Amino acid sequence: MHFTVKQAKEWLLQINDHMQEHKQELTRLDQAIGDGDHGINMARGFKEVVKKVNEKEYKTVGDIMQDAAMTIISKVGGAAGPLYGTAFLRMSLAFKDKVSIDYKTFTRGLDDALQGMKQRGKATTGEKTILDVWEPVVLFLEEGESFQPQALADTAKHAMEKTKNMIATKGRAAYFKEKSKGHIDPGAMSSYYIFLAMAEVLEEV
Amino acid sequence: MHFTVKQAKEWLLQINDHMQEHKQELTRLDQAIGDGDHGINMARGFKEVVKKVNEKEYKTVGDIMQDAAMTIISKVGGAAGPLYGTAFLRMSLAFKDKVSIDYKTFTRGLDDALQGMKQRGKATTGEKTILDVWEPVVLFLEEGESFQPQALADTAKHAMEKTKNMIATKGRAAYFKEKSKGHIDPGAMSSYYIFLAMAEVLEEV
Amino acid sequence: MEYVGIVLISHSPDVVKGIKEIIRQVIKDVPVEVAGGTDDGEIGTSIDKISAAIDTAYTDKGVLLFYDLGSAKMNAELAIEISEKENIFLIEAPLLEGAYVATVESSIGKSITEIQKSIIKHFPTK
Amino acid sequence: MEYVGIVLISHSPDVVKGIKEIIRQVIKDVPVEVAGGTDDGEIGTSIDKISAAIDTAYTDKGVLLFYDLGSAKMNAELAIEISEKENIFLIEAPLLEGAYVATVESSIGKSITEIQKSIIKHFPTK
Ligand SMILES: Nc1ncnc2c1ncn2[C@@H]1O[C@H](COP(=O)(O)OP(=O)(O)O)[C@@H](O)[C@H]1O
Ligand SMILES: Nc1ncnc2c1ncn2[C@@H]1O[C@H](COP(=O)(O)OP(=O)(O)O)[C@@H](O)[C@H]1O
Ligand SMILES: [Mg+2]
Ligand SMILES: [Mg+2]
Ligand SMILES: [Mg+2]
Ligand SMILES: [Mg+2]
Repeated sequence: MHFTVKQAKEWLLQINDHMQEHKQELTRLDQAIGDGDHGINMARGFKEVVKKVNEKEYKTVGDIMQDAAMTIISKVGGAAGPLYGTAFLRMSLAFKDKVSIDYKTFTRGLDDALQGMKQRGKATTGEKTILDVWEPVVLFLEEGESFQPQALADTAKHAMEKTKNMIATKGRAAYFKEKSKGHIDPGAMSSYYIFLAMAEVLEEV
Repeated sequence: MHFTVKQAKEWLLQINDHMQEHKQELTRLDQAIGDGDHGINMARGFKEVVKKVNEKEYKTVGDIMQDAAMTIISKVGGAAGPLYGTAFLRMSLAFKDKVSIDYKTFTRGLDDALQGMKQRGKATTGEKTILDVWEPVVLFLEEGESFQPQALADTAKHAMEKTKNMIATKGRAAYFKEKSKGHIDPGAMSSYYIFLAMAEVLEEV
Repeated sequence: MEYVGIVLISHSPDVVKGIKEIIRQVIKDVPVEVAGGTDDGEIGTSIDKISAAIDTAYTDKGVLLFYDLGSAKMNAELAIEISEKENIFLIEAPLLEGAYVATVESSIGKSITEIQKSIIKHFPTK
Repeated sequence: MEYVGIVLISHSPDVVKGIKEIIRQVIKDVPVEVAGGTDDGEIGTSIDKISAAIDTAYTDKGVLLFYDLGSAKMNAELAIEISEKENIFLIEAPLLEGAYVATVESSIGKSITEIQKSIIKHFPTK
């Protein structure tokens, strides 16, 4: 099974559906330990991503990922904009000129995305961020040999839930120190939806 | 010769005349090494001082000085407001309940004013400020035994001119470092007019 | 619950209005009052505005003042001296960054001394 | 004469508008551009605004960027990477206080390296 432009586009559309549907939830999580705009940021940004990728025909996965990246960077805003933008930009480079991506290349692309976000945010795992979902997912992919959509979604869900008991040391939530404990990180939650969307697309293949 | 409510009031009126007349000049000096509002600040503040002291009859020098101080504090603004406000507040305390002030008490009041401004601005002489006029004037008074209006004005003028070659280390001008050299300090200039006004009032007695 | 109040002092009314909005996105309950510009809304500082902001932001837990540049400091110190209340302190920290940290810490119930310590740790110099 | 350009980045459009006014009272010649708030003028940051501000403030002597809080920094870094120009640096210093010092130093003809050094001396931490 391979990941093509068709899957890439469906992935983006599916992410957008989740962001629109869970906008309130993401906002509520960000209100608890941040500035309450994460749902708005993600919903606004991915709506624009969908608008953008629906306008054009893409030949390579790299191209569609690049348009997604640039739109995320300019339309999501906040911390999530540069972070997810960097992730998609790294994937677009890993998938450059590719029409169809195998499991290994896909996994490498996601690892590049993870490393890119680590650099961008000068953060590591355990700091109650996006990375606490991305790293377990990449590790899971690296351990496997073919797509396992359900296990992928479960891994992401479990990782997202584990951020609840972490103390934030990066981003807006870090200002709350110990008080950031007891709330799921909004970025971890949106990352979960990104991987849930991925699982749903891979499931259909 | 004694300094009474009449002299105090005339002093304030005379200061105001100088500030109105030299508003542009003070503003120009402050434009060179600051934010260009010193003339506006002083002219606005002393206009209000005159309005205030013209409204009331005063029994003691302390009372008229206190009204002047409070008006300067609330209407001059900038750095000059709290500094000159503190000066007049200290004088009002030194002259409290007094209807007529002799040379020694007067000198002590001016020294109190100087010390108050030093504390307020956490500055000392040689930093290209108001203090570089007040300290020489207070020293001059301390060396004498009776009012010498012309020599007082000369002392203030000479001191004011000496700020031209100083490098500012306090206030807005300090940001310009060495480039603050070559311009007379606006606060030193307004202080000169304050002492010129004093000399003019003492001359008439 | 009572919180340590915050006063923002700037030469510009827009600056403190904007900082308050940034803070209000995150913290709703802590008293945050502004004193920006002269009485006429020009660039400068007004001790009357500072005094009024202190009075409105005041709680039994005290008030912390943040300022931007030089003369705002002298006006703030004078306003504190004139005020008849206790527990009012001027903070030597960046206006925006310092006030943001202090308001978040106030919102989680810290005392004025705890916030002051934390600010010094975050911002060793202004 | 050419000066090092200054870009002010804040989550709030009012904040950078106000800081620019405070600076303009003192310094008229140095390019100072603002990038405040989201594209819709809400509280947040916009990389497009930052990129546009860099382009307008740009001179051969370079541009220094000042930001307020966390995510503004990431957006600024990304904007620098995307830009095709050289000599653009993000400064770790308080937004208002740092930008004020930098603009005054730019106005007296200092180079971008001299200003950076001076800022580090003034503000060892953000
Ligand atoms: N330095 C960082 N590294 C990784 N992730 C981060 C970092 N800073 C913030 N985040 C993530 O971004 C999320 C918040 O995004 P968002 O609300 O869009 O931005 P902002 O905090 O600027 O309002 C957080 O929940 C966290 O997961
Ligand atoms: N810390 C200080 N101590 C003594 N005098 C000072 C100090 N700071 C500034 N000044 C004086 O104040 C004058 C500027 O006053 P003004 O223009 O009214 O205030 P601002 O600098 O706030 O605009 C300077 O010329 C200087 O003489
Ligand atoms: Mg947020
Ligand atoms: Mg935000
Ligand atoms: Mg001035
Ligand atoms: Mg001023």
